[in-house]
Amino acid sequence: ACGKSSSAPSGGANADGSIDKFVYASTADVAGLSPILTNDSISANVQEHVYETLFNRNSETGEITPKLAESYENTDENTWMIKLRKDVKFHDGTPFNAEAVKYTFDKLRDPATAAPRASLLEPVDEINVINEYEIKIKTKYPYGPFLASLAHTNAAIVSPTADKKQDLMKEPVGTGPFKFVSYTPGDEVVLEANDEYRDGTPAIQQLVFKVVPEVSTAISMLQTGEVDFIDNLPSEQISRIDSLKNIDVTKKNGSSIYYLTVNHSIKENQDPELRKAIAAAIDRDAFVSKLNGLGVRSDSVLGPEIFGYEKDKDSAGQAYDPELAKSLVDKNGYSNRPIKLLTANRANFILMAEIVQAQLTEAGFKVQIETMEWAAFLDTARAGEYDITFLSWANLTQDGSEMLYPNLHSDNIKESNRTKYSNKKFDELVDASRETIDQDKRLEYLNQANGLLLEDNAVVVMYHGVVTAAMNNKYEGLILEPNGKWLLKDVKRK
Amino acid sequence: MTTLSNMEEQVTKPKKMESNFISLTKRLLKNKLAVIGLLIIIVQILMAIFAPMVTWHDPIKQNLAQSELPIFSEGHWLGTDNYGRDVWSRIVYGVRISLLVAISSVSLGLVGGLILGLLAGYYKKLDGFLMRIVDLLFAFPGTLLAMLIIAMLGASLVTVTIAISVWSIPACARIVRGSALSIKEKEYIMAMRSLGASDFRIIFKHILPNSFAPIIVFATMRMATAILSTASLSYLGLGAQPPSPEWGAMIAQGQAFMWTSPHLTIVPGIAIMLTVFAFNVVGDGLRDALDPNMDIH
Amino acid sequence: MVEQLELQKRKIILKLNGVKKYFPIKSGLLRRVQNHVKAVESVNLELYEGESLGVVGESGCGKSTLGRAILGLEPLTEGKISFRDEEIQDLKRKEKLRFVKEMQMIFQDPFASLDPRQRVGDALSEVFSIHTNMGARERKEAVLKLLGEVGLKEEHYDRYPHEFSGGQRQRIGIARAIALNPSFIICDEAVSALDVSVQAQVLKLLKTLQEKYHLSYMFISHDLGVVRYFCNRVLVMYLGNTVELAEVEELFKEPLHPYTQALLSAIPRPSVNTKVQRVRLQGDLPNPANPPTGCPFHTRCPVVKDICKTEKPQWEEYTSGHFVACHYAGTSIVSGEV
Amino acid sequence: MEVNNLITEFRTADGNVQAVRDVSFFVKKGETLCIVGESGCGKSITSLSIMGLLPNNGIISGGEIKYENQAIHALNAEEKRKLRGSKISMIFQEPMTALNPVLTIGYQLREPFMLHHKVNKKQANIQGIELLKQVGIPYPEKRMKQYPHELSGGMRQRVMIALALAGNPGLLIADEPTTALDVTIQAQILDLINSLKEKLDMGVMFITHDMGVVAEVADRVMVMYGGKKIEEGSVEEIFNQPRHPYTIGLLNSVPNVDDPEFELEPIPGSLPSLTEQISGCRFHPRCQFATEQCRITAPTEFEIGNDHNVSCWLVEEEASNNGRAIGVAKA
Amino acid sequence: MISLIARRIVELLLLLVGISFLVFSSMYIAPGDPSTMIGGPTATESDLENIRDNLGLNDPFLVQYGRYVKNAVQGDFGYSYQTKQSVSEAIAVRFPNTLKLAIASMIVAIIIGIVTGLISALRHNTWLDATSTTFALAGISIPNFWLGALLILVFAVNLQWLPVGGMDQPLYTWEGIKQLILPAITLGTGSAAMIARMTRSSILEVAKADYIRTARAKGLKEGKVIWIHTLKNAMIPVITVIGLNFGLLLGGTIITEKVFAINGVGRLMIDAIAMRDFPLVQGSVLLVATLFVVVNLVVDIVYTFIDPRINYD
Ligand SMILES: Nc1ncnc2c1ncn2[C@@H]1O[C@H](COP(=O)(O)OP(=O)(O)OP(=O)(O)O)[C@@H](O)[C@H]1O
Ligand SMILES: Nc1ncnc2c1ncn2[C@@H]1O[C@H](COP(=O)(O)OP(=O)(O)OP(=O)(O)O)[C@@H](O)[C@H]1O
Ligand SMILES: [Mg+2]
Ligand SMILES: [Mg+2]
Repeated sequence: ACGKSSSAPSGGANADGSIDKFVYASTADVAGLSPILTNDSISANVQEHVYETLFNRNSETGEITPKLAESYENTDENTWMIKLRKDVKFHDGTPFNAEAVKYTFDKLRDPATAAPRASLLEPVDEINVINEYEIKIKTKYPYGPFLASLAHTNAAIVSPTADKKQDLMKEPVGTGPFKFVSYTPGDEVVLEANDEYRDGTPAIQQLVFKVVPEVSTAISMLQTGEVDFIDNLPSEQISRIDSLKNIDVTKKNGSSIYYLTVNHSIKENQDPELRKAIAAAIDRDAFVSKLNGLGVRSDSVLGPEIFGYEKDKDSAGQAYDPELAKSLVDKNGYSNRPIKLLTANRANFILMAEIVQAQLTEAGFKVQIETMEWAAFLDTARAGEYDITFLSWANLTQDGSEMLYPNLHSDNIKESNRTKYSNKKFDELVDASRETIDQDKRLEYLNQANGLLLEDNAVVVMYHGVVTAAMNNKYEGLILEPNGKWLLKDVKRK
Repeated sequence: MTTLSNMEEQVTKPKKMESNFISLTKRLLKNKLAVIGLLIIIVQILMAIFAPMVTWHDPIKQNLAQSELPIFSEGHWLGTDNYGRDVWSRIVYGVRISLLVAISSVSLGLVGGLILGLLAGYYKKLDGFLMRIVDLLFAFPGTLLAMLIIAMLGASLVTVTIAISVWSIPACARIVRGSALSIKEKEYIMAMRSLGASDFRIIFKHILPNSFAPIIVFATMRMATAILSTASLSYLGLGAQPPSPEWGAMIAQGQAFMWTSPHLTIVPGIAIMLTVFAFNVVGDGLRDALDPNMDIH
Repeated sequence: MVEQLELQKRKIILKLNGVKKYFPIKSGLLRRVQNHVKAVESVNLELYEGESLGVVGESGCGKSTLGRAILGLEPLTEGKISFRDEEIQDLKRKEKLRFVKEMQMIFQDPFASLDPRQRVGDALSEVFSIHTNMGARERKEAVLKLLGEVGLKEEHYDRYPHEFSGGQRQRIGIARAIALNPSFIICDEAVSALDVSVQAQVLKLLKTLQEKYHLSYMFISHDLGVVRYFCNRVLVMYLGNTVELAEVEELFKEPLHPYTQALLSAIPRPSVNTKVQRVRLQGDLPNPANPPTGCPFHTRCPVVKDICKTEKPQWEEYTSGHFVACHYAGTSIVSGEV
Repeated sequence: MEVNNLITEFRTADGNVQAVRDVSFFVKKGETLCIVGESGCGKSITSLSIMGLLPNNGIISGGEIKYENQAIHALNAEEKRKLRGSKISMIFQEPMTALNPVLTIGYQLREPFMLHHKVNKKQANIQGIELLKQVGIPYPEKRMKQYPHELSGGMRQRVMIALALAGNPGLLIADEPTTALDVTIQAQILDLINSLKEKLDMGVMFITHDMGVVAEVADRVMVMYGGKKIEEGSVEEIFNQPRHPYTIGLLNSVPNVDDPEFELEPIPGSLPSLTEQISGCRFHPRCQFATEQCRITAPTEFEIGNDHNVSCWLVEEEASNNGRAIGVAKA
Repeated sequence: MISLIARRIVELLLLLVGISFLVFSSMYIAPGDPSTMIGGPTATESDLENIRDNLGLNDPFLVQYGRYVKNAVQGDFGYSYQTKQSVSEAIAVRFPNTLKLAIASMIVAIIIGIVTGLISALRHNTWLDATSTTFALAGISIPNFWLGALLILVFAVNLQWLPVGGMDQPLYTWEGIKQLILPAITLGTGSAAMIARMTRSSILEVAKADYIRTARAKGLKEGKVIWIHTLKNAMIPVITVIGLNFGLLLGGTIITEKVFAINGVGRLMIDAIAMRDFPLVQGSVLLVATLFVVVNLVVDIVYTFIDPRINYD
């Protein structure tokens, strides 16, 4: 950690608006710097700046636009012809071309790689290089959200030469606006501006991703100027951050969702009245008000920022009705059954758990909270060892299928479908939404599936996330996407 | 000056019957700090027992509309937390948790430590082996040991109790072993052996009661450590489960509001400190009171 | 008195045969046994019924260890101990209980030999609960009787040891030792820690009890005056070895071993009239872990000869009933003559 | 050295107790005064009072202590300190604990030389080695570099004596210096103290409870009981004509090595504690000859000739009649 | 001495085997599969199976443990599941920070502890003694996570005298030292209090010893009696406490590193446990245990310098 070249405080700025050093603080360390081998948002933050994907979702419109790609074409339902940009070079000087794309995707798909997000390209059958700047991808079946998948950070293109030569987990080489400088595990990743970036050199000369595990500490550092930028502001501290004079806060409706689910594999939970009672007992409005503006209230499983959302679903779920809940509890004797409310021990999950536990108790349920570390929680939930729990989904691709299929489709009951929900009709709708590439049809299928879930009270949506960031007000130009991703390449001094 | 104190004893004529306990108490009460500590503990025990009578709110009952009330608010003299729960009630009910976890973990640890320590101290053959186990537990940083146990058994106060008791074992075992070793060499143990007493009788009727002084001091001090550890683990999210009003968990939750509602951190912090302080000073006082060298002064 | 002793001589109560006790010294990397403290070296001894055998010698010469070894409190390294013709050294605890009743011990430190947390009455009645199946009432009666026997009162039953004076505590120790009607008692410095006035009281008591119950004593002491007063025969030890054994009169009149002579001449006499000729030993007791070769005493012996340095003298009966282990037994250390 | 009407008190939980009650005596150069008495009778406290080293809770509440006619009990702490080691030295009972375990013999021995003779370290070393030779320690150069635990008990006691002698004191107080030692070693040490006394012409105040040792070393003897002096006289007087019933009892309690026919005659009862209130003579509860007078008033000191003083009503008459025997000799 | 060190090394090796077995088995039993952490929430069962095979997590327990020990003996402590970095490297990066923190806190603790202890012993039974005793007791009673938060609030945020956190400046700069101050106080307070108490009682105890009376009887000045005759003896138990506290302190770094954003082994450990990153947990626990043993060995060696009676051969 010691011996870093510069010991000057961050935020030094030059006359031309360029910034010597810009520090971002995250609560955890990156898992690694290779998009192929990681799948966590913190690593993604760094990778977003070093690598680029073929496509990109526009942060304002939600539309998917080419990035490293120039254009694409579906010659048939299963075939994607993608043309690539010709003016791109990797940081190591090697050219970006179709070979690089094929190399990256093949590596991602190869079981020997054991890539955590290999499933992104699961429908891919074959990849062929047509010429230097054109590539053909064949899927096994028509795959609707394919472009969204290609816009996913983990589908970013790596330099094949570098990958063969070095460990990208430690020394990444991509095409992005920043070049890798150094990585001190547990402490920081340092990047520098890529002078040859096609859109011009970013103003930030040196970009530091620093680990500050305690959010409070990070906020204090933001206040004292030791840190320039943080994201994912905790709702409890938002008022404090708002009150800091040197800080600008950016908020934007996001694509993430937080919802309560019963364990559908348990017999007692298959009782629709139970689920109705639970849904009726939870006062989501009161809860969302606790988020201090960092949550969007909607019953809809597919949130406002997600492809597949229709406004009418906002209040299509069971409304808060404590009397109804109580009467159902009394009627069916739910109070006799102890309910285990499993939750991860992260602040926002605990907040949900505490409030929901209190409200369910109010309605007459007997609820015990059990918190777990994230890893244990994911495993326990996957194994179905809970009665009710909270789940979340960041939905980086912002596509409805990408939410409904992994989380609620019966194909995935043993895996990512931790709700254990299984409904034939729902499955069919989701399958249909995935297997067509006609976006209007897809919208319709998704909306129906969404309605089905609400009717069934399969899950109770607590809130849809609001993405947040706080930056020193000396700077401007932050790009913040609804899925929580952000880009600093345009940040400059005011 | 030990020789002098021995002489003192030697010339002591049959005194008026005064049980060890009473004279111990007398000596303890001469120590001002210990008296303060004792008072704090008594008040806390009373608070724990009569919790429903000294509070006016359910400690886990939420009132989202009245959250984060400051100190000395109407109806909530210590204010309310993020969920609108009454801080005073939570502090009072928190005493129950702290004392319960501390007492049960220390007792469990004592049982383990006593068994290990007595066996190791009395049986030379077992000593090496048992003490290696103790060393092993010692070399583990306490928090880490607790974290591993919690990783295995899941976070809950029961697990915390187990973890803290395991963590108490090595220190207790060493103390007990030390005193068993020295008592074993006392002539009265030799005397019992020459009378044909069984090992069992010697260990439990003679060595154990005579190790009592260091054990009681240890136990009191350990109560302090246990309360602190429970709080630390809960602070790390590994202990008490919400919505239980555990002090460490309260601090952890309150920390997010350190700038807007500092009382949410400070009040439970002071509660922990006072309690731990009380047990420490009482333990200190006990040690002095039990120390025969203090007799003369 | 002498006649009486002759009679009893036939009744041997305890016999030691080559009794050895070594304590291992562990050291080095693997805590291997590197050496031994040779606390007691091949002791051969017979003890008669009704007699008091004094054991004297410098600190650390193995007196206590010998006593403990006899009671089986320390496992023997080698040798045999028979009590009334039965070998007892290898018995298990259960089998041994029978002999425990017969052999008892009184300890040096009256403050350390009673459990400070046990009432005196309980301490005494515990003896009965180990060895008999008397009921609580019976036990209490027996204890009260015992207290009377050693000159304590009934009201002492409920007191703790710290409420007694040293002499009184030693009486309790004695009561405990005689509780089971033993025939043999080892007194390990039983009066050394007491003030002289009290010491005299306790010695008297021990004598009375001996006559009453026909006890044999092994009386370990470093006070030769007390030994002379109290014992019939005296065993002198040096560095774990027995060096001389004789009737008390004989030993004091005609000590054969140079060490015994030196010991006797070193005692301060509580009288200003008799001035004896003094011979001072030079140097200290050698380390028992690393004893000298040959005669253990040769390093300090004023009349040492070459043979003493290489050859260990035998334990021999010099005159009837007078044993000694010295190549030149009888040499006077004052004149250097035999 | 002269002590007059010394009273030393302790503040304790049970109030003030007097450990030394109105004791007077003197020690001349070149003579040995033995103080005998049983445990707890105030021997050590008397000597510590002289040294000015009483425990924190002890104070001299009466009387005076004079050294070479200078009152030393009233000196301030600094002056007292200067006196210690140079004029009056002390040897303690436990050679095992009286030496600092973490400092070498040499270091501890050099200190008093450097302090009292103002010599440098090298000279102190030479003098120390010289002194060790004098007290009969073989290989003194080697010993200087050793630590106390490497020496036997007898050796340590010799080192203690050397320490005490380093400042050339006029008075040496030896508080039971041989109790912890074996007889053969004890004999060596007693010889040493005796010879040094003669050689250096010191006064020696020798504290013991062993009558044998008294007979061996004393010129004069002072017997204490319960914090009071009860008898004082030359060693022959005390052994041959003891007058106080306690002194007699004490002598009759010690078995005689040389006399096989000797019968013990214990003193009944046990020592009283300091706090116990006893009216009159403190010995009267254990005394067979106690009279009404003994129970009520404490006896004063009577001189019965030959510098032989006794505090007992039984000798009152004799003291006045000078010569009439009282019937308390051996029964 | 050499035999002591050799013996300790043998003991240490046994201890490490024992500890690694304990850690290994507890991590094995603990719910939470490392593959889930690597795979992320969307991983399919076949993704996970792939990852597990890759890491050898499907082998029986003893095979896994045996493999670990075999590699560890050859100096290979494996690779982090998460970052694929070698464990020794991961630790090597963080260890200097933890060491800096631990040593700085120990220095704080020793200085404050011994000075207060000394003062209260010398001014025994005065108000000064009472005050410092009370402070010492309070020091032991403060939860350090709380103390840390308060210190940040006061000195870093409100007064802005010292930085909030981090430990990335070189130690020889003023900045680097400033970064150490708050964490060292937070971590060192408890130990300082314990050392103070031990110093006080040990000095008082030694002051009663016979040899102190001897020193006075020699006529030594009071200063010499205290500084030379008392202190050296009194330090023996204090050193034991320092050694033991070092162990506690290593445990304490876990929380302190978290609060002050210090990239150290303590934080590595919690993160690794939470992430079920077994090789990292193993490696860091073994390191801490080794450190503990080494510190105690050093303490034992220091004894031989202070107390000539101690001889380990
Ligand atoms: N448990 C033991 N382990 C090792 N050595 C021992 C043990 N007990 C006694 N010794 C050694 O054996 C030797 C004889 O000891 P013992 O106690 O029998 O001597 P003693 O003659 O009774 O001495 P004292 O007169 O001091 O009581 C001593 O050197 C002692 O250090
Ligand atoms: N610090 C103290 N506080 C109270 N009482 C004390 C203190 N020191 C000594 N005494 C008491 O003073 C009395 C005299 O003690 P002292 O040490 O002079 O006896 P002693 O004659 O030297 O006995 P021994 O022969 O055992 O050494 C004893 O009864 C003792 O209990
Ligand atoms: Mg002995
Ligand atoms: Mg004394």
